[in-house]
Amino acid sequence: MRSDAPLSLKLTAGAGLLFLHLPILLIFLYAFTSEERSFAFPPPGLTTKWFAVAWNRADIWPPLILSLQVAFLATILALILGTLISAAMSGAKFWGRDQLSLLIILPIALPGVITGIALRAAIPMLHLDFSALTIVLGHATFCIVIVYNNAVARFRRLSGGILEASADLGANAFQTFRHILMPNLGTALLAGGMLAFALSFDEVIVTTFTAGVGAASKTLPIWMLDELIRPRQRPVTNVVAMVVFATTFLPILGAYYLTRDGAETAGAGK
Amino acid sequence: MPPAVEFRAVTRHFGPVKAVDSVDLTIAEGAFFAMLGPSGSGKTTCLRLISGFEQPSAGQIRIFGEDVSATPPHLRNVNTVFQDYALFPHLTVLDNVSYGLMVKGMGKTQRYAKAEEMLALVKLGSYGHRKPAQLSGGQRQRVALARALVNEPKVLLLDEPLGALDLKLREAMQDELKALQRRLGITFIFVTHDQSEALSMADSLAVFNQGKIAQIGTPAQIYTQPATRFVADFVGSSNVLPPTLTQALGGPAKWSSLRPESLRLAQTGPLTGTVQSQRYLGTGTRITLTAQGTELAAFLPAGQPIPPEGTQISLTFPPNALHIMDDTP
Amino acid sequence: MTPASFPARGLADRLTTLFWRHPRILLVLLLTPPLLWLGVVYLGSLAALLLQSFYALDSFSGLIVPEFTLKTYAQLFTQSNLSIILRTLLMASAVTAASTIIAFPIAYYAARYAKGRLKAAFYLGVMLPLWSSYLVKVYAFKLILAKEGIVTWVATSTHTDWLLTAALSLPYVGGNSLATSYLGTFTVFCYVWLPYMILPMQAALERVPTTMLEAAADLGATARQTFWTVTMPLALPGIIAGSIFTFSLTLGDYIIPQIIGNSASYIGMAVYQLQGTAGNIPLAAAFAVVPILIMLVYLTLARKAGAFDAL
Amino acid sequence: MQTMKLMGTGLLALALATTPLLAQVTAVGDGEGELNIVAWPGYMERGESDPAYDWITKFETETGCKVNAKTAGTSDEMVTLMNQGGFDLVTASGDASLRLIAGKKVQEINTGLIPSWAKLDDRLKDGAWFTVDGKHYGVPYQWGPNVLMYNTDVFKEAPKSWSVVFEDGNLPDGKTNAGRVQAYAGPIYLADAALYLMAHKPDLGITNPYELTPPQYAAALDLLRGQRKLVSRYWSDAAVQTDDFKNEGIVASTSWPYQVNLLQGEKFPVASTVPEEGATGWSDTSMIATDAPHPNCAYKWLEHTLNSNLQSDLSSWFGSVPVVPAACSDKSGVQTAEGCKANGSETFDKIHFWTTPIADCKAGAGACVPYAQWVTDYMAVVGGN
Repeated sequence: MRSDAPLSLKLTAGAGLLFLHLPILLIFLYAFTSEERSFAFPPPGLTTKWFAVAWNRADIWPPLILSLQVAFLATILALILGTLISAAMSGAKFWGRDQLSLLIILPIALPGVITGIALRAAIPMLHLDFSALTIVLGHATFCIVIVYNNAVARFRRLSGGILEASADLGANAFQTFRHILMPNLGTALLAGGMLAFALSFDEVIVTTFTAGVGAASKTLPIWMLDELIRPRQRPVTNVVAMVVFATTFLPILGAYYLTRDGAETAGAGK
Repeated sequence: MPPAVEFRAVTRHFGPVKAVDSVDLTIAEGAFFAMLGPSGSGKTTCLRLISGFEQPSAGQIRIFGEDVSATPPHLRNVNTVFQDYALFPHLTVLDNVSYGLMVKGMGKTQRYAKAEEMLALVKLGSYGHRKPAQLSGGQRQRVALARALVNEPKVLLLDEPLGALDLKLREAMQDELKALQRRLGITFIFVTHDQSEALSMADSLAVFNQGKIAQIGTPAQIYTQPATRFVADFVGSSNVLPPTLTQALGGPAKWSSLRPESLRLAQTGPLTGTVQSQRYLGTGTRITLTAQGTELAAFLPAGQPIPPEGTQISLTFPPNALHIMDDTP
Repeated sequence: MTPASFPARGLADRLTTLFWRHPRILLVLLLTPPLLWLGVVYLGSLAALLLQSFYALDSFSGLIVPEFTLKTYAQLFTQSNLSIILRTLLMASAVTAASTIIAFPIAYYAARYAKGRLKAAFYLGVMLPLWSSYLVKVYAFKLILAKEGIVTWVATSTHTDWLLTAALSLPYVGGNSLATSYLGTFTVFCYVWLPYMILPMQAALERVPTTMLEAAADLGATARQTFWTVTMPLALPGIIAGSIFTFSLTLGDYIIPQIIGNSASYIGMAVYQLQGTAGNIPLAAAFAVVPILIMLVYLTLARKAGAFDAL
Repeated sequence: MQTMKLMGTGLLALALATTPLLAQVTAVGDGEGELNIVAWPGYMERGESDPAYDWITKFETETGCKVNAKTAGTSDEMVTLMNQGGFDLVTASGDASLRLIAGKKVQEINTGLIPSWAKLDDRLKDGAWFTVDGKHYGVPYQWGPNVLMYNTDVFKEAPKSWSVVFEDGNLPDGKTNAGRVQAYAGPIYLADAALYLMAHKPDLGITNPYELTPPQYAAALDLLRGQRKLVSRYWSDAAVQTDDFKNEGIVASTSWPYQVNLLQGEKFPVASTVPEEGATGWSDTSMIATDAPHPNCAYKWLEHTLNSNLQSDLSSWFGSVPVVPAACSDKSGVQTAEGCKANGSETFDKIHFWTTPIADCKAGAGACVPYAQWVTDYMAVVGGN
């Protein structure tokens, strides 16, 4: 039924995708340049030594591990809070529902610098010191909406009756949660969690405001910012960027298939 | 023996809207009971009040004499076949059917055995390992039925159970449901907006209009003796005659109903008018005419000469066919 | 004979009964943690920030005087600060418009024509740049747009450098090199936020049922008419959802204009510098109010257009 | 609610317990294992940029204090970072140090706990930018001029005047200087303009580039507004500037010897000069934060900074002048007497050191334009207004 795409559409879509990927190819290319401090085009020579150098650079590992930890914690918090809101929002109508939907979107719809500076001002008022935990606090705030969006879309797609059907068949709220809600929501939460994780892992703007002093608060993007501002062995940052790129490939593909399959199963109840 | 379900002055508001307005209703044990009405008439809300998904704003609901006002759905020994079946998409047919037994704590072997038994009853014995998505509409309907019945409920609720099926399948299922109900002896309550379905399946039915019950009775009572203009109009497309016409035909000054099939062509008769349209229905022909200012329909059985459009005709009817109704609409 | 109802089997059953009798209790339980977080911590932070905008900086000691004043807002309306706001708004609008145009063919192709593997490839093609380090991408652009960078190199080798020179000599948007001009800043903004536009747009386009397009064709609409009268109105919520991101992200970014551009200031940069470098928190807060107000209006309009469902 | 209160009280108590008393430190105990320093780029080297330059690793092994350096590109950024707290030390320039002292963000130094204090250059020991009422609030680290860096392919001989970056005109290669020169993004750069006017517009009567009366200040701002048309990007970051010299065709700019060394190290054709108008310069001081979390490590570091080897290597690496004169000649590091001279050791009296402009100046109380005004106006100039 569907005819083939017009050539002009194919060309413009292709050109758009190329625009998205050329800079990334460049990042890959400069992971191999023999220049050390600042880049010039074309690269004067190519080498693979930076991979070994990056592997042996002791200062990469703590930020990498910290970023993984921060992203993990922020994702867990966002999963809990985002699921709670989506459950509440998909249930009965209540006063303030519209305001709440606005509030959830706010941390990501307002520029990061605003969220950052606001938290920067508020955290000392809560008698908290800036640390890796305050980074988690900031990240979780804007990750909630990612989880929420995925979860609420799945709630909407779930054939509305299945929760009632479960209760009708004798399941209490907890049994329904465990046997019906979680299996059906699970893939959406996993996908949302993966996106939230990736978002937190690369976040730099809010992080600069909520990070504490010293190595204990240095996430990978902050490390990269330092490295890029004060270049020494600049190809190493490209190596790190490339490795991160390569390792996010599978989770993103996974998230895609999870939400896609989820849509099919959830719609099948009809 | 208390009735299976009893409503005592039950009211359910949604904001300012009274979905169910002070309804009294008694459904006997073992009945095949239908709730009939147009959409928005309150019939589905009544069903959800019995299952517990809605709670009455006022009044009392009793199931087998027991006040269930404080009992949540999962503790009511009542099961529902949902309109869209609401099968669990992630579970196999067997797990769907045995779900109710599982949450009540029954062991795997035992509950699977009972579920298999029930699947055999609905003629789906070999489908246990499939997922709902791999079944046809009729098969899903049977799974939903098996899933509800396996719990041996005191009352089975069916929400527009045949609405999503095509005509042939629907007729077959009507017979099957009826046979199943007789065999199990469980009280079935089903909701429908299709009057022919209600009339053909139910032992007794309630006709709903605007949150109230317009009439309760057997299908024959409802069909031949509609209590109100609404029932006469909604059930079986009766001719509704205004008080003046009723009086002209020899009745009291009240609204009355006259079934199209009780009208006969005659040389002279109390009703005269011009034929406006005719529709061939196989078993006969339905003609419409305007008589004494009221639009009437008459059903003429096959084998009679049909007066062409534009002809002036007279109609007559047996004396007991004119049914006098309450004045309430 | 089984009873008409079962007894509660334990705490879980009793709690379920409680939630059923009083659905508000469950709602309150569900909403308390997120509301404490978003409503108290996040909104509280914003409120604390806004409060600061009504204070002023003592110019002698450089300390914040915690007394209510509108002096700081008066400062916001000086010529130089107004021009920062205007510049940022123009840039955000231009970036949003351009992203919409560039994103559309990609989203449209992915939603309407790509299937199976190709569709997955498109998805990855959009997602991967989104999740690859923002900083490294921006620095890569520095190299692309530099006076002695890739664009110049390509232009020279293909003898199209006249085109580059012409672009750079455009009044206002041009400059000494792409990396130090508005054109460069604009290009990088478009690049970095493009995936945020493509994804919701594609999602919205996918939700347009094919039958609806067929119905339009059946009713005699040409492909062009179908596109403008059916596809576009139905895809609009997605476009608006995407524009929330492109607009807001441009409004607040302070890293890109620092690295690529002619040192002209933007709201994000002003907030960052006033807070971080100058220590003038009140003025930074007053500056922050601008994107907050703009985005609140934007979000309210977007919600009316149904864009939240497309996010 | 009750628990919240309890937690709050507990946190407060904890905060009080861990905050050191404001009184001067009287003895240096064992290190706390960590040290957080706000520093100019290039000031904290651990051999990662160049294995030959490492003055941190040894300190860390000897004292067990792990050094975390946070670089700041301008003095204002340093002040803000110190105001936020959490740091132990800052290498503050003269335009930041007095602000930090006035804001009580740094504590008085007990020079008795720093044995090498005696080796300090006498000209710096009582520097007005860190000594208030006879009390020392820091230990000098390095000093040097803000030089004019230029591309030697374009300038066959060193430019004689700062006019190449301030005035519209052609460079020796016959092409315009528009888009090919840079200026510093910090507000203190107003002083460079004032210094230029001091030589070229004597009728303005500027005597000190940090003490400007409103008309003098307005003239300096005008000069900078004119310069805005020539500058396609301001630099606040040493690495950005070296990139711009390499990739953006920048050929002349005010700079630090650090960038000159970096570029020369990469065989890039640049050199530096102090033109006839003289130059502004900096004299940086290591100061301890009032609430420094690791005061013992901080004192150990202060003593370490005066070690001749560090001073010698740092001056060679950064292109600055050691605060310990012996470091120029004692061969403790890579610096030589000629190197010190090249970095400007003999220009001390000609340099107008960065200092915070205040309203009360020699011309009278409130007669000069204060620094806050400099910040606002210079941000506007850079922002294109």
